[in-house]
Amino acid sequence: MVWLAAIITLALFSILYKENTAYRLAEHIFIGAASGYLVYTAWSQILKPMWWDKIVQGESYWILALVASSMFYFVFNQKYVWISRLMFGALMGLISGMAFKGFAGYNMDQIHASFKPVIVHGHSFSQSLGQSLSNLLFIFILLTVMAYFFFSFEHKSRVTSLPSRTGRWVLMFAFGAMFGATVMARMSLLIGRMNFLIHDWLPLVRRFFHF
Amino acid sequence: MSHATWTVAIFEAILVFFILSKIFLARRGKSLYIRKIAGLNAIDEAVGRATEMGRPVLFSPGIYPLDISTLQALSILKHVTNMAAKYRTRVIVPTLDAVIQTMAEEISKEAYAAQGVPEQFNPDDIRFLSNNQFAYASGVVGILNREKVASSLLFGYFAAESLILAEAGHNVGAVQVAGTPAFMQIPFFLTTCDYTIIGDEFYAASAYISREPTLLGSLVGQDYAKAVIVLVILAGVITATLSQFGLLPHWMNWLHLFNPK
Amino acid sequence: MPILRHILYFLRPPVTGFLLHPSSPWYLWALGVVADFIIVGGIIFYLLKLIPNRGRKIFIGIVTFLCGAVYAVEFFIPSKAGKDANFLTPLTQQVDMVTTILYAFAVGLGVYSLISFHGKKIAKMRAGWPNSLAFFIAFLALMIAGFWKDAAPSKISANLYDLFFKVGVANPGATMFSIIGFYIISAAYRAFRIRSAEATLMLVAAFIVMLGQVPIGAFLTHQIPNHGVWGFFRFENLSYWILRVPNMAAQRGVSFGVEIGALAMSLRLWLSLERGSFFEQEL
Amino acid sequence: MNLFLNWLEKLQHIDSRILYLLLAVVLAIPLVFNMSLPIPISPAAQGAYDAVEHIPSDKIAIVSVNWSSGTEAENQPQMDALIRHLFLRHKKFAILAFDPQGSKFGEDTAARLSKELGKTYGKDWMDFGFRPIENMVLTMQGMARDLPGTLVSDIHGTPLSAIPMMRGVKDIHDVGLIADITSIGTIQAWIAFIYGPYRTPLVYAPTAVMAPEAFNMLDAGQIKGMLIGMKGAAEYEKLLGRKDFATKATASLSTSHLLIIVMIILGNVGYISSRRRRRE
Repeated sequence: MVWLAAIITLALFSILYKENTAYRLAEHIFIGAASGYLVYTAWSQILKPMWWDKIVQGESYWILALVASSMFYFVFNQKYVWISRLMFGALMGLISGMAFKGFAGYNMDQIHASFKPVIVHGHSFSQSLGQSLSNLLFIFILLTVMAYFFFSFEHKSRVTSLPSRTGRWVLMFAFGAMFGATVMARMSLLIGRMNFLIHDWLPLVRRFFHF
Repeated sequence: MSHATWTVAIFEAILVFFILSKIFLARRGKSLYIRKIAGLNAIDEAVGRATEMGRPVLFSPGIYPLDISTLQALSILKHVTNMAAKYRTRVIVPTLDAVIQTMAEEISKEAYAAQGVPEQFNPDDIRFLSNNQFAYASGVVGILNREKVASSLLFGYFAAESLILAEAGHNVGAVQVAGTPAFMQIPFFLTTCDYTIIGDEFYAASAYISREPTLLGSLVGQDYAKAVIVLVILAGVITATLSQFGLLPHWMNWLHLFNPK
Repeated sequence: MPILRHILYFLRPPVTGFLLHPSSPWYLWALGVVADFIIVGGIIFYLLKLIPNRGRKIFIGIVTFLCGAVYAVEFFIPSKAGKDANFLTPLTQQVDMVTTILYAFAVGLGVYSLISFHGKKIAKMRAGWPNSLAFFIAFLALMIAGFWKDAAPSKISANLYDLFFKVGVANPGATMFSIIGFYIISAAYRAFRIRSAEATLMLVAAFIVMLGQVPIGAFLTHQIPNHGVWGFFRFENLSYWILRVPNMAAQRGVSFGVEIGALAMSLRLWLSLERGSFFEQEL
Repeated sequence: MNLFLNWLEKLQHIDSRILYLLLAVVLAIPLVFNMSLPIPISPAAQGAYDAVEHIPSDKIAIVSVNWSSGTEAENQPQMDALIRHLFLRHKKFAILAFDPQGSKFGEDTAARLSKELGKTYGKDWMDFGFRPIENMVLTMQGMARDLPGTLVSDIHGTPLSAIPMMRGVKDIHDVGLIADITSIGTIQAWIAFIYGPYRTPLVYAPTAVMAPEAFNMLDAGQIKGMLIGMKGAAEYEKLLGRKDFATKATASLSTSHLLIIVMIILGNVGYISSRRRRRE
């Protein structure tokens, strides 16, 4: 198993040098296995417990779900293709209906958390000052970034466009920070893989070739 | 929060009012101004380049199943395939979700038919790869290399695989334009792609490209909605600061209305 | 929604609803499901055909609106006292379940796409057909191992499934994920140049945060006392502050815009106002 | 001089394959040669260590394992270090997972270390196995009021009354510490439903990406300490006076970050020299 896993790992890593036969093979195995897994879990985790078992237990109106799903497959028929659009329409409706809840659930907290006092009454002078400056900066950045995303206000002079230009600069700074913060997590994963190759696989290789 | 409070209901009603009223105003023919979005002009450039080189365009609609960001990606796809069909250029769309794949197929088929070349549409170009994020990424990397893609357009919600797709695209020398609402992934697109559409610009894309009055109106309405949020936050900051020093009577402190707990 | 359930129970399909018993063998149930599918599907198909060409678009619009209304109305109606639910909540839960099932059935569309793509390649022996063969082998291996494990649970079948899953799915997944480690260095090397003010800002932020994350950065500034004003300038504190204040503020500013954009798009879809985005062809 | 400038200019177009190779080498060296670099102890890791030291002898600890193979590189060394510490200080603990894969990892790790340090199952440690995440909040609230009544049996199906170390354990007041080793947002639930009402000390071991937002909880005292990804595990190993995987891996982390920084600087040196040349 370690051998197989190591070979697939190395084959996938080989893309870093150049696209090649080994990579292609590993890629197709990966996609194949993932699709097989998809079919298996679609049945065993969703359709079996949520659909089949219910029909067998007497809620046979769940047949309707199968009928509805079959409507997707009308895409293959030019004459009745509109029946598949009916399904797409229904799904779009469901998704858009959730938007009100989704919007409130996410943004009310965010708005509430933005009500930061810009003059803070803290334990000590330096702490108050630090916190006040931090909050002031926070609000400043929040507003300039939002200014950058106003699309319909014409900026005629350099003065009126100043907030949105500042917003873009601040954004770039934030993106840089985001980039820097992600490096460690990604490197940790790579180290995990390297460790697998060095400590799990290499000893097997050594034993195999007797050195 | 499982149900709307009064604050939420009123707040959302105000936002919806602005968006809808601007849509209807625009439909009646009011002309509207939209600022330039550089990355979106680059889409045409990318398709043009692929045509010149006689190579295909790759369009990835992101890794989410059907949701608002993916639907927006599909509406950008519509524009891209329309253009590509005009120039008889192939658009390869690898997808992560079967429903998205089917919708993308329909959109492409229609675009080629609308340009009078239905026979140019090849169903094999709209591919379902896998619902596994990284199997999908490995497949896209394969396509980028094997099909000698000239331009790669990445629009939609992406997660960690964003950098795999964009670096692989860069390594094959494709012109890349990317746009995602996922804040975490924007830095990776910024560092690897030729043009990156940031945050909100992603949702402005279809209005900007199509110049459809409904969408332009909606975009202006969105600006008003954002202005409402700005005003609420400013008022909140002032209230919070004043009440910190007890300068406001208790009943005037309305901040808790926005606290859903 | 007990009323809905009663109506549905009353209208249950003929074969599975009346003829079969829970103790009937599974193949009879499978046949019954197929028979009922043909009967019920046929009726619904006939009814849909009755809709005139011009009415189709309107009909789709109505269905879209009603589907969206289930969630929207459920959200805005206050919940019953002492509970976290109103009279529509059970319905939304049912709808959630139906959507999950629809998606699971739609998997077939994707699998069809994959099989036809790779099947054609093998049949015509096109370039790269051995890869397509590998696809089929891996596909069948995992699928069969999975079903076998459920049908005949034993140590062998469980281990076989475990092996296929680890080698074919988990292991390459972890590998592709870790490839990002390599790509992150080439991306950083290329992009972080002091070409413009914007690029320089990105560079500076990335630099500080990267140093703040690893022990070596903390080691560089560990001479600075960790309290008072100066402590702020230790790499780990500075990097934490950058992530918490400027970065979070920018992120929030972006997210408000994105969320409003999504809300507006949802509105347009729900009310069928969206133009020029999806399907235009006459039905 | 010109030759030198030419050479400098080339620094801005280093082939990425060379970068990949350099990175692989730089990552591998500490792993192969057991190298370690200085690791300053952060207050967050020290807090976690102290919290374990101060578990009262009549109370048990709960190690909550909520991660899967995707974050093995970060969470496994954290769990190793924490469980080793518990064993070394003779603190009794139980493993509780809300992730089926995590349950397996937790069981394997504890069994391995228990064998290494000569501990006995049931007396020094035990394993509740896996509880579905959908019921996480109910499980937490239930075990706070009635632990044996909620968790009922261990991973092998043995009732808790038959496990010696669980005899005196009735509710959350017999739990002296909860360590959440996680790659998902489980800590919020622990804080809301356990720390909030009962003030049971919490130790948090998240992945590196999750750490920044947790500093607020640390400031507020909701968590006593935190191990930030692999780096946190390395600090803990140092506190335990050991040099295990995380110490080496953190050296790899440091070297790889240094490599990135050096490459960025070199790229800029090349860029500046070519720009200066063009100006001349």
